[in-house]
Amino acid sequence: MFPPLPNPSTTETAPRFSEKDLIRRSASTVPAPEQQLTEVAKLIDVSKCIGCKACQTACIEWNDTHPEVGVFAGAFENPPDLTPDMFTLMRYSEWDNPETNELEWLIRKDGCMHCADPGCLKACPAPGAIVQYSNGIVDFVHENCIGCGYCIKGCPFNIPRISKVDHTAYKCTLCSDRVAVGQGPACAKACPTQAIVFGTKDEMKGWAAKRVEDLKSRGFANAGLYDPPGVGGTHVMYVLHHADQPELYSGLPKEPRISPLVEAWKGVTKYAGLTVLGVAAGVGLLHHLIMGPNRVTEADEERAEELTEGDSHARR
Amino acid sequence: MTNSWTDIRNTDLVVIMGGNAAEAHPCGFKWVTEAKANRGAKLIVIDPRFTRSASVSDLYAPIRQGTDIAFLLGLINYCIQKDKVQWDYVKAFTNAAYVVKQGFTYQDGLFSGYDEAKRDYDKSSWDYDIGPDGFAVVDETLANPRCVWNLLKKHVAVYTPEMVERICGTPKDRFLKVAAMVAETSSPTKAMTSMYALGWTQHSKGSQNIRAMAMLQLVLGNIGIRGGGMNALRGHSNIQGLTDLGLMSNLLPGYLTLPTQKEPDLAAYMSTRGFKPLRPNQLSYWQNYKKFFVSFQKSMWGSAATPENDFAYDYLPKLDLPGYDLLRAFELMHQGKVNGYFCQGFNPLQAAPNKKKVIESLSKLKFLVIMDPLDTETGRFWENHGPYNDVDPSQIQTEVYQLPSTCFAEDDGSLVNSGRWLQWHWAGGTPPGKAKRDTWIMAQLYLHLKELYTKEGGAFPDPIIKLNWPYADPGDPKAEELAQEINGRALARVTDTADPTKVLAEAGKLLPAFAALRDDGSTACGCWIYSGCFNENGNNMARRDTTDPDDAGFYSKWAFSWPANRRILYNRASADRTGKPWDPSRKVIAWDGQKWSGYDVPDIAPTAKPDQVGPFIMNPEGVSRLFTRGMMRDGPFPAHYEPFESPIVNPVAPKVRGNPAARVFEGDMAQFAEAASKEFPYAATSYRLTEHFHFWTKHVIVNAVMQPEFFVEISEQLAAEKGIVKGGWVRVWSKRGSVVAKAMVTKRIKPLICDGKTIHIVGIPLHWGFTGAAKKGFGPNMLTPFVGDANIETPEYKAFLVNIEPAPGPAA
Amino acid sequence: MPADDLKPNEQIHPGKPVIVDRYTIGARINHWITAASLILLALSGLAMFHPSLFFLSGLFGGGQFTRFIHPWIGVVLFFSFLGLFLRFWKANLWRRDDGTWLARFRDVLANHEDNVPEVGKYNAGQKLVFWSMSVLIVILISSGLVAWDQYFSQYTTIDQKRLAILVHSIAAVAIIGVWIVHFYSAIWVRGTISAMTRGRVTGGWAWRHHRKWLRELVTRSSKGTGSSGQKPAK
Amino acid sequence: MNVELSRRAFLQTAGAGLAGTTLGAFGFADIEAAHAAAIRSFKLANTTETRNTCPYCSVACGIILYSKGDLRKGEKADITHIEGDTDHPTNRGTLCPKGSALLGFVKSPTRLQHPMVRKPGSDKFEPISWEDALGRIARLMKDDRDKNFVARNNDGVTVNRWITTGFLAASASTNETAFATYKVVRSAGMLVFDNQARV
Repeated sequence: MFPPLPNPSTTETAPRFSEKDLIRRSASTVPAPEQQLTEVAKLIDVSKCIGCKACQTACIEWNDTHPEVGVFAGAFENPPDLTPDMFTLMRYSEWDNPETNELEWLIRKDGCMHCADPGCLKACPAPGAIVQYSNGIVDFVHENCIGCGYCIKGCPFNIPRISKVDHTAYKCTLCSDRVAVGQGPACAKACPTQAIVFGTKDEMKGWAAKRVEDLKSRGFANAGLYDPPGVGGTHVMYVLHHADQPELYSGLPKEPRISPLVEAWKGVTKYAGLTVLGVAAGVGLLHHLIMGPNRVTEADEERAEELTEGDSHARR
Repeated sequence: MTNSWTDIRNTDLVVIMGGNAAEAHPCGFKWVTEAKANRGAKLIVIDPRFTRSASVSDLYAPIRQGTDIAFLLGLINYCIQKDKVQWDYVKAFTNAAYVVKQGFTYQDGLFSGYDEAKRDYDKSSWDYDIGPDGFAVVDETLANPRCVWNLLKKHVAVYTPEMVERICGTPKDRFLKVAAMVAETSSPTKAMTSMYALGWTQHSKGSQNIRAMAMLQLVLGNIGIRGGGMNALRGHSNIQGLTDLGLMSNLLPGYLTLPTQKEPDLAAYMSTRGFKPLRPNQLSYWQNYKKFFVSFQKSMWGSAATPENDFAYDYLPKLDLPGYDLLRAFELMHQGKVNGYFCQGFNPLQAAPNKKKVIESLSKLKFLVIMDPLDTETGRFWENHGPYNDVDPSQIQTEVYQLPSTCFAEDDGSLVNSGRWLQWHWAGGTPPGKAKRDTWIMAQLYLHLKELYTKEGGAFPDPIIKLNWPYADPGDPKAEELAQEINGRALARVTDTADPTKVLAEAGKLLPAFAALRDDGSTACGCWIYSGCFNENGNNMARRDTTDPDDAGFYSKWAFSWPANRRILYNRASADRTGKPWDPSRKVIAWDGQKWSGYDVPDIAPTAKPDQVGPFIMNPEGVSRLFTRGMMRDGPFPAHYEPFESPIVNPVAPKVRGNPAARVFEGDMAQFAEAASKEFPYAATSYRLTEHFHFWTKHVIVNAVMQPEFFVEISEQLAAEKGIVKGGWVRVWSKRGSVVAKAMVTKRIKPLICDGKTIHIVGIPLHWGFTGAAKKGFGPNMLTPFVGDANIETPEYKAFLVNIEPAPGPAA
Repeated sequence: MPADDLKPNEQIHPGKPVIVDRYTIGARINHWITAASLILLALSGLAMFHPSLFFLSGLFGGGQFTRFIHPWIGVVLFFSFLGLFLRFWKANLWRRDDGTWLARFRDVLANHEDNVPEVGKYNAGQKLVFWSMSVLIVILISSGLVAWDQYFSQYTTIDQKRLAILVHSIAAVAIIGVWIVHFYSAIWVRGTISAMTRGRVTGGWAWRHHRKWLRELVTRSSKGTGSSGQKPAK
Repeated sequence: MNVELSRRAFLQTAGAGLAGTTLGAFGFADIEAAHAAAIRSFKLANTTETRNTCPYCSVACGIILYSKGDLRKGEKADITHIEGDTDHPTNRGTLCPKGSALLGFVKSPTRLQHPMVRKPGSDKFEPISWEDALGRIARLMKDDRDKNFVARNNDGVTVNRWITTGFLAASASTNETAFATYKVVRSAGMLVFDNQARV
């Protein structure tokens, strides 16, 4: 058994990381932190997951969110999608494996992947609304958030959601408040089968390797770890029985990366745009300096008077 | 559970059948995933639905609900045919070699002695040959054709893989895969654990479902060992405790039974209970029955229970019927024979079968008292909630009291988990409003009643007035006081029977364990099997030491496990006839030549010689029973019976309908659909979902979010046939009622071919009602039949017939 | 035929200098609403476009309000510009001379307008500004709606939104560029701003920059096709 | 448990490398600032812990109740959070979707707060005091018992039973409640007595 997360302490504890440990801050720069924290990660072993939704209810309870009671819409996903009040969601997919002719019920816990190269942060226009700590946690800072929804467009996993109440973006914080006092995320603490475990990223990779070995021994030849390099790796990783086909798991992207559209928008457009505008203004200024204004001359006025007078005389 | 949740880590093979552990007991199921991850254990799930348990299984086999016995006897037949039997275990620890009386027969689905009019058996032929020495006749060679083993072999022979497929709809190749994996555990070094719950109990032959698996486990030698056992997952947090404490019509605490009216005095009562051994040297622990009974009477009536009045024997009510269970209670209510009814944390309007009958029954009461932390449907049965509770309040004359009680977070006390651990908990919050602890409510009620009887007299006031009520504040007994009363106290000095100089307990002191109980009135004990839970060492239920030598999974210093802090029942059977563990890596206890010792408290006397005293000390034989004599109402062996509402006629006994010994009330038979009914062609089953707990969590907003609304599950094939769409509304109806629900169309339910016929399954989860935070909804109990198991009257919720069609939404 | 270029309100008031009515009060209000919207949109948009300009959100009382108000201003701009469009689209139709004008744009830049064909109410540059604005505003409002999460998030996929916001950004840069041209031209060509402030220009300005328009006005008034009931000012 | 101790130590280093270095320099104001900036302040700080077990299924997971106020000090206690108890051998701190939402049970809007009575034919509940409710119920019980108690059966055997009033006991009440209930119900001679084990 993976060592369980300890019980929380009720004595006031200083947080173990803070502003000083930021390695990225949206729409702004941060000084390089004095030291690199050990990277943490959450490992979700899909092959152990029983789809019980304990992670969802623990998440609601810990984060004091208030999702609405909805309706049954023909599927087990409830709420039907991530919401500003539901940071994580079990997604269920029934798949007839054509090789074995066995039904497989592939259940995946969806939520923020805490990418090493976070698209949300890259897209965010509000300074300090999205931050990344050197331990890998990508967090939203609500008082800086302007609610533009650019993070949604930036995210390769379609995770953040904008609240209709306070118009700021919400997503999994990896329970930064718990991790800051030496705890693990509420979902990992709750997960009945330890399908979710939490520790350092290296340790998670090691644990995943063992799980992959077990799965291979049970006939899942393509079992593997999902830690997509396209986003620089993630701090939430999956063990998949069919790592060659992640899209089977309710559309987990096979090779996620920040969309080229977003890269274009936040890369070349951003700089080229300002350049174009600057050049336009500069050219105007230059033109004015060289050519000077285009003034109406006395002669022009006289010509106009001649033209109109002739006409008015005629009328009179 | 014979074992504990933490012991499941020691298994090699988990069979989940008649339950859905991943979904209903997720945190216990952890130990299955641990066994899989660490030991390479395999998981087999056998269920009509591809459940969440199945989603992480190594092998899933579909089965038609209500056909488990055919499947299990098929497995026993396979093991016998393939000689996959742990012979040493079977010969030493079961009654395989016992010779059965002439006259016992089984033919056409019926055992000898059947009386069709009474729907009951004369069980006199279901017994052993008793020799002139008073002991049962045994043929160790198993040559006698009338020995249990040979009778069993003959009895299960019909359940071939082909017959299993015909009855259960499980494809033969898949059944054989299961059988091969199960049979492997007949090795002394392999263990299989059976995890089951209401999927087995809620049938008209529920007890026999469980017996069939228990027999298989005995054949494989998997009882009493680490990683083995029969593990009833149980439903609610203290259903084990409430049953242990005898809160049933026919029980006294500790599985003692209430007297019947055929037993006018204590001597008559005891004559059928203190079983004498059926084999030499056996303990036959029930010989101590009188000690338990007298100590219980002393705890009830204290000094009013004397040898002269048979220890207040007459203060106990005497039964005229086998029992007044839930179903009979509602039947009597329906007949207008019950005037008052109390529901303490129980919501029968939702939980009992045939809701229409339940509403009619409650409407006939003069008064109904609800004690509950939550606003239950039962408390509001008189209130109109449109189609969900279509009643006219003005026509209902029942006076209803709704008394707010505290919940777990607001009281101290102990609960018993399925592994028989008594765990203490502490109050952490102030009750809301004027809510009161149940102990306060019961004490106040008692004091009011006592006062009325003291003042006014009335019908036989003695047992009320003289009830032992020794609490510091009689109006508010403390949990510790009650726990000590349950544990028991010496009323006079108790000494060791073998060595009178050794004092076990001084007068007034708490008893160390049930071994100190006496039948002369010198001890009082509320529930003998719990004795030791709160003794002079303190509150053992509150122990929190997590040491577990060698990671064996016992946690013997955590809380208290009944009986005598034993963690694995029948643990003597983990060692062979000489006392050596069958599998040294799975040692529980071992005989060192002088005594038994090991990780657990031995199930037999520590000095009982291994070759003499059998491991099953509660049985007079000292061994376990493949043939159960007259202990069960419906046969000494399980046999396949169809549910009362069945989509096919019983292939092995076409003339028998349902379980022939199950009780059916007059009028209810007419409310069952006929076998292979055209009007109700689909096999329905009801069940729980992991997001909810019974009818409670619909009051919890977060859980209501997780599964907000009532739905039914059907296969893609049935949906296509009926034009039902995912998320669309359907009407489902049985011969007893009709519900409207949304449809879940899924690959996880597939049609089965049984007896050449395609059987579609309709799954109906049960969590919705008309109070709470979730959407209002009907439950399956609008549809379920009013019939229970032949032995314990658990209603047949798991197998009945319905029809289904697309429909507009509910009218309201 | 030149009639398209002329509006009934465009009157010539003889005198020294000659005064020519160019824009009605309605057109001017319409223009300035559009102008204000465009500037506010540019400022709020730029705040959300590039981190170095995020401080601009301070003008709107912070990022949240900037995010909230930007699309609404966009709606105002769209309808406001629609008004301008309906007023001016005919006068901005492309004519053969416009090509020639463009071909001799060097002369225009060099303030040698005598070398280009006589210009009607709008020259080719103004027409290009007009049509660029029109096209860009349509692009901006439609891509803006796709990106307006508060009300329209459920109608499009995220990829569509990504494309929309990229298009929106590029179009916004373009429209600001066009605006710079427009704005600079108004400063560079002295005497232009009064057209949009007071609604009138001097005859000399008209002669110099929109001679054809002036001639047509003169012709029209000589034929008495002007707003006959109106008394010429002073 | 040793594993957990080492785990705890491990997390301390893993959670942040700066514990030993800059932690000492942290003033209270710094902590506040860090929290205000991004990380929510830890909501269990300065709460009271109470050990309990989950009331739902019979796995009986260990849980910890966190409250503002301490009952043991005679204070009012308001439970603010519930989570799994890692020390518990069975659940090791984990909880299922029901257990993880237990706070919602304690705080359910449909929890009963006040004794109520619904009179015959009425379409509503009305508040009643505990004293009145208990007095009335005891009276109803006694009247029914006195009227329908069977002291002897037709054969003259003493049977002392009362079968016109029944009692359904719970499935999640404590053993202590169960025993108190047993004593009251059985001493009155009731036979129509069952619990939820069957369903």
